[in-house]
Amino acid sequence: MRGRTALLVLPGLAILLVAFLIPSIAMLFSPPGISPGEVFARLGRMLTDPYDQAIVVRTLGLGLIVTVVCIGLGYPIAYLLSRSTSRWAGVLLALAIFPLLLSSVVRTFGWLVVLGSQGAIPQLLLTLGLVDSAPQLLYTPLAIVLGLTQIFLPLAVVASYSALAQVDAGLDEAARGLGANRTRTFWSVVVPLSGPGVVVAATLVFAGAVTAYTTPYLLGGSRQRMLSTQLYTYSSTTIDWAAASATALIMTVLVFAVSGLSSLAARRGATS
Amino acid sequence: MTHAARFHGVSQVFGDFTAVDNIDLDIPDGKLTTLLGPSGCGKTTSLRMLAGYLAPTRGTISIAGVDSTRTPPERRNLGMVFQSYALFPHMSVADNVGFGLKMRRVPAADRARRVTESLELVGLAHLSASKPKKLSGGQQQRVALARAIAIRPKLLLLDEPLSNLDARLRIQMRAEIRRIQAETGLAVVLVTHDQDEALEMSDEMVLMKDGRIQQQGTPQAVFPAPANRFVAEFLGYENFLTDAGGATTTIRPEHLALSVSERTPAAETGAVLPGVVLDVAYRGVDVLVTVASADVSGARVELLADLRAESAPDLTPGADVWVHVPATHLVPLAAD
Amino acid sequence: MTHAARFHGVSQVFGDFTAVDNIDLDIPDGKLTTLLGPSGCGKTTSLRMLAGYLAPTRGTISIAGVDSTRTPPERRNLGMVFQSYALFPHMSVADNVGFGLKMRRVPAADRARRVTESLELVGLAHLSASKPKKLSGGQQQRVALARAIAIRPKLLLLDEPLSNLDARLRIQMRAEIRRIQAETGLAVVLVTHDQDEALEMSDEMVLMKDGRIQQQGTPQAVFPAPANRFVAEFLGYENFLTDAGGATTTIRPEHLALSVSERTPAAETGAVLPGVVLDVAYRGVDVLVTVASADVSGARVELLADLRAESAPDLTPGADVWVHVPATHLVPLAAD
Amino acid sequence: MRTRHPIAASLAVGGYVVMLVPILFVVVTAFTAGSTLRFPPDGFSLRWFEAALTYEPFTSSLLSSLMLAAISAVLALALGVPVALAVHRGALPGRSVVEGLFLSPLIVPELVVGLALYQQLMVGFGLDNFQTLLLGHTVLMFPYAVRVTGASLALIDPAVEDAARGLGASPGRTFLSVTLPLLRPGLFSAALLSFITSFNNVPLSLLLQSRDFRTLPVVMLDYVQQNYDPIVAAISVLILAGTVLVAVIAERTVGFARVFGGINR
Amino acid sequence: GCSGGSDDGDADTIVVSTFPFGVEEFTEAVLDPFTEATGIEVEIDTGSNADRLSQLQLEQGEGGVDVMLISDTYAAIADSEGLFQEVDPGAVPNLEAIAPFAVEDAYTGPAYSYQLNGTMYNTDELDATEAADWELYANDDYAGRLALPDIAVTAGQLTVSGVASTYGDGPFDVDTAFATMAGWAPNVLQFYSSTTEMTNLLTQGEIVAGGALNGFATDLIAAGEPVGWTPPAQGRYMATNRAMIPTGAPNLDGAHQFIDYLLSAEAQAASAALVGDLPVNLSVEIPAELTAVVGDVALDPTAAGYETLDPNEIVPNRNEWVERFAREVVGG
Ligand SMILES: Nc1ncnc2c1ncn2[C@@H]1O[C@H](COP(=O)(O)OP(=O)(O)OP(=O)(O)O)[C@@H](O)[C@H]1O
Ligand SMILES: Nc1ncnc2c1ncn2[C@@H]1O[C@H](COP(=O)(O)OP(=O)(O)OP(=O)(O)O)[C@@H](O)[C@H]1O
Ligand SMILES: [Mg+2]
Ligand SMILES: [Mg+2]
Repeated sequence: MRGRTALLVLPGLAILLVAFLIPSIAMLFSPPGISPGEVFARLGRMLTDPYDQAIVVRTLGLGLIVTVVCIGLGYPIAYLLSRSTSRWAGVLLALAIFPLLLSSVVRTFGWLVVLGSQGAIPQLLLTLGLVDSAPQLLYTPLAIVLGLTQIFLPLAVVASYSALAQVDAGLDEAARGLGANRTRTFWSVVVPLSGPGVVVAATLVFAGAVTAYTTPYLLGGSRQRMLSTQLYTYSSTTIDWAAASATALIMTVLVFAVSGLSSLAARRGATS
Repeated sequence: MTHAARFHGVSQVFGDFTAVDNIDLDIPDGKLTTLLGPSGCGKTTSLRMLAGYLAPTRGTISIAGVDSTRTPPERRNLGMVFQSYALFPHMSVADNVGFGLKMRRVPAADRARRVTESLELVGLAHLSASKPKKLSGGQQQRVALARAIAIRPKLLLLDEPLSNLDARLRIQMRAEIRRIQAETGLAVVLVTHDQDEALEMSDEMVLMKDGRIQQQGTPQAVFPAPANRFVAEFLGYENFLTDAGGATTTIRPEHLALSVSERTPAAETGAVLPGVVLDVAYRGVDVLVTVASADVSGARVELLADLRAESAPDLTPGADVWVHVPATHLVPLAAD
Repeated sequence: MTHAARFHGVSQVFGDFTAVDNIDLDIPDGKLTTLLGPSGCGKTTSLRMLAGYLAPTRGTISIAGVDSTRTPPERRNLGMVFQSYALFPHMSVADNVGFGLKMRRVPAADRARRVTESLELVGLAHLSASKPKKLSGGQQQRVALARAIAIRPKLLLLDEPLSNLDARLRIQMRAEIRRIQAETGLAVVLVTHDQDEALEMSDEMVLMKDGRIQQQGTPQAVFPAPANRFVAEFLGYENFLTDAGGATTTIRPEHLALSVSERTPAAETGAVLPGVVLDVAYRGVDVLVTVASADVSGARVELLADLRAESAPDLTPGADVWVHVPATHLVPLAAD
Repeated sequence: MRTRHPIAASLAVGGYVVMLVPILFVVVTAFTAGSTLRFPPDGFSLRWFEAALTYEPFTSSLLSSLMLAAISAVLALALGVPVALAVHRGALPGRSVVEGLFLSPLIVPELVVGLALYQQLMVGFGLDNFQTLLLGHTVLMFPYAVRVTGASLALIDPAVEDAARGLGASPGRTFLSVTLPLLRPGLFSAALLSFITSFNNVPLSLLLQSRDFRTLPVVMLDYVQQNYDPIVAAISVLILAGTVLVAVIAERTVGFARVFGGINR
Repeated sequence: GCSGGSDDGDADTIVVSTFPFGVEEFTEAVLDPFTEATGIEVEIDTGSNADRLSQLQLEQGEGGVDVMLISDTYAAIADSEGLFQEVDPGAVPNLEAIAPFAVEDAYTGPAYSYQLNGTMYNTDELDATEAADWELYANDDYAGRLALPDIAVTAGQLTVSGVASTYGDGPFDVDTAFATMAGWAPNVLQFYSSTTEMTNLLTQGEIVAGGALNGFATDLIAAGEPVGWTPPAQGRYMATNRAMIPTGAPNLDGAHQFIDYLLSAEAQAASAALVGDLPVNLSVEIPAELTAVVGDVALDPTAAGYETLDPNEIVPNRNEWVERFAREVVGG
């Protein structure tokens, strides 16, 4: 039986190899007209350049912040929806999914209207007298975090929900009966049991946030450069494939490292 | 008498089905109360309302004299063994048992000691590091028991806590529950389907049927005097006879005697009915004999006699026998 | 005798723990075999190997004479009631019960009829449209039983199938299982912790301890002659005495008699030992009396007597009594 | 919805605000009578909706996108769920390596993947655009199909699968009749995420367009590069409305939460 | 760049690769009349400059495209890699009819249209003179309400060169340009890389002015928005869109016929009217909508002081300039 279950991987793996892994690896290490040596040389230069280092740090930092915010907001939504018996739960779930359908370019306009100096938030703050002049929100890290949160929060909700929906509510009850209030029940029973789902959700969000281009560019502006905007510049403006590959390699390693660490941590947490 | 808990006119309606129907129930303090009744009669539902998992559709529940109908479970200080155990699959046996203590912020050292104590009590100290998935059914059930006991609650709710244990272990566990109860003076509500268990352990028995309470009292009061046919049947009164006045009376199989001639054994006050043996079932120390007979009203009845194997006459199906029905053990029944 | 199934030197090792230890076991065809033993002794593990869910670490299992060690569960044509029920939560009760029939491509009309039949048998026809989550514990257990029975398998494996049912329902279900077995001639393996159930239902009993088989035989053979102290204790022999020759003998509580004077009741062949009453427990129709005494070798023993309530002398703790030990019921034991 | 989780509820409300408020502004602007995307809108009219519906590139690429998303989501699940099964139910050697591999399409920047697929599949193997897009999108969805369903699968009690086998179901039947229905929340999530990922995808699809087969997001992107008028808001609102419609129908017929709901419903 | 379904080598068909927007108008203005005139069917293939260049690189000039309409910078990059072939002047008589700047030797193919760099501004807040002055960007009164193109977009390089020639020694004195622009940067809300993003900021009232190509102002001005466009007072540069023939073009003859038609007065007039492209055939009448934006400049841009940039200066330095722009002007 063991041999046979392993066979289930084969069709998917074959497609993955042919339609993704082999072409991508070839492209990453040896883009058109460029040798792997040049890619690595460029990679070396990037990793030692303070300007590029700052971009890596910013990308990692914003990626992590967005992930934390998305899980921090999305998991409670998923939890409440998965435990609710209300008819509204279905509607709310659908509402959490709609935003995914809006093209990111269009969404950005919404943020312009909310965050721009003439927009809703600065004007509201002015009206309330909380600030003297409209604060600069657009083209700041905050704008990127908000924009990326909007894009990836639905993903966090949906991915967490699918795990939470499978956690037996009877165990919540058992914990409550043993004196755990809702909060502690949540942390000691619900969270660990849905942990693998949360790790998946976090990985999806982090990978998405690190590789997203449009939102960080349009909301973060030219000053908040991230790896993805750099990659875009290299591949679409300067057509500098060595730099593009080097940037893509850094992004790939970053996401792999973070997702690997998080699932390791989760596994450690589950077995301790 | 103080009450550990009290149901006042409590009902639980699921959709259009009434699982618990307007019950008033007092759980005496410091006593062990058993809840008995057929499968689906509302025992678990009642416990779940008492524990706070299910809000009553109607009525109120007070705990220790305070209306607690809306109190969340974690503030009721109850221990509960769920019929389905509900062990935490991601925690070791020890962590399961220690969970309630942790919630009560018992210091780690104390906690470890009490966990070990509770696990020793159920004979599972050697499995404290295992995950519940790896335990046998009975072992899981005992972990659930240890988990509920470890917190030393004011009120312990046990939903068939011993159903998957063998007789010896059951007897041992019953004794432990009784001992803990005596030592700590807590109140216990025990759901069981085992009459012996109920009779042996209860201070108070509550019999339920279709969501309603049929009878409540000490075993000594209830057992010899079932209030109605349902209770009688449930307690193992197998024989129902209509007396000369048309009222129904009942008698336990153990109280019937059989003889091949009418005279022996010495006739007591009561009826002696002729009959034909239908079935003889060997059960170790005793023998169950089913006899087709007719009661004093002339109606055909099937009677079941439970005889000690060594003193039973040698009977085979088809044999004619006399059934002796001692008047002292005949119990008159109210209509259902 | 044909065999429905046979274990040859089967072991199951989990990590470094041997749950089933080199057992040889024959399951006779057309009979009901019970598997008894303390919690965690390997009963469920044995059933799971027989059903094909767990490959034996060592040994082979043959079914109907064919080595089936590597046959997947779905090709063994077995019905199984899991200790944890394992009902399909997403299907209605009827769909759960009909599942096996569907897999066997029984036409829909036939299937509906057999589902209804099976559900009627367990008294749940009225709940056929419910989801398992909404059922009480005992109802779920009965659905599991109906599901296993509905497919009319060649071999029916029941892992504590009645543990959550009340006495009346249990008796009824036992009768149904026996009836089905008699009608269809299938073989049944029943795990139970209930001695009465085992004695009443079994054609063959298998006693296990720590993954090993201790004794196997008909109830009539095993019950009066337990092979060792473990079996004796397990079957409710509470009293162990060392005889003059230093060998251990045992006797059931029901076979002890008590008298306040040595003479009455009329002494039979056997010992009459003086003792002091330690405890008297009321149990409905009988009374359990614990007596501190000394056996013929002079060793201090605690004896338990189970007396019919009406014929028991009036005793209180501290009273002096004579314990009558009839030689005919004394069972010599092999060393463990 | 009444809740006894004040903290979780506040976080949830915050989440919904972040998700929905910017969209509300966009929705409102689509009804402008003016010719620029501006808030507050200049008057009210439906002209941009009419324009969106009659702009042929939008309508034809919408159909293409829907088709591509649907087919590739089905393909991804058909290939990915067996992988999740092998990872969580079988004794697969190198389990975490396999999981990592199937996560990687999400990690390698899509621009690079698009270029790689163009080079290898279209130029190299001579596949046409649609085939390449289909393969690319399918692969892009693998992370959802494998990991999201996997997280769900890990929580399903294997005993019920045993029970099905014991009742005569082959592993395949067991999967179809027991595992799959129980996996519904995971499958549904994965399908939804996959579908949407494909439906919104730009970077991977950019290079793989052809004159016959173009996807909506790329067409929209092309459009806004020249002209950022309310027509793009209008088409977005139309898509949202379509989704609401589907959701309402799902809710009315089967119940959205039921389709999506797990063992506790 | 798609090979699927294209009838390579078919004498009656050509594949034209063009920009992804305004395709319907372009078809009506040029493609359909061309087919009518020559009997040659046109299949079109669209994509951004960068995407199509990437595709061309990956296909090494093959891929079935006969004519590629592409911006000058990208045309020059591809030229530098030898991906285009020389357009045969003998086969394109209309080369004679177009402005001299459109037939520079630096490219293998002619320009068929051009775009002017300038400043787009809010007419309620600024007048044309203020907007034309580069010092606008140094004016603190408008701090945070100005936008400039990133060097990555077409207008970006033109702006850098405009600043370089105004404040330094000629269009390629990027050191001066970068230093000057870095001084402006605190006033600049966004160095945009999508012009519609900038127009959005403008119409939403977030900015008062921003550097932009003339083409993006046409619709806004026609719609009556309070928006104007003006050439800079100094440092006027323009970009061209060019018609190039890939080395692997299957239908060379058709390609030449198409380019010839594209440069004809008829096609130039139609695309000015329908697409809004400024004609390189200067004899063509300029539609009112375009003159409303650019005034008389379009009659003869060279005479108005507009120059093109030498690709041989740009292509080798572009990557470095892009990097430097990000670091020195935009800041990290
Ligand atoms: N997967 C497993 N891993 C490790 N140990 C296991 C596993 N499954 C069972 N065991 C151990 O094997 C022993 C036998 O278990 P089994 O379930 O067969 O007991 P059982 O006889 O059915 O007991 P019960 O009457 O309590 O159900 C137990 O001690 C149990 O802890
Ligand atoms: N959530 C529910 N929805 C609908 N009906 C329910 C629900 N929970 C329980 N019931 C029904 O209510 C009745 C009482 O259930 P309960 O679990 O209290 O029975 P019980 O007395 O504990 O039985 P058992 O001895 O079989 O465990 C049963 O008929 C059951 O089917
Ligand atoms: Mg119950
Ligand atoms: Mg078991």
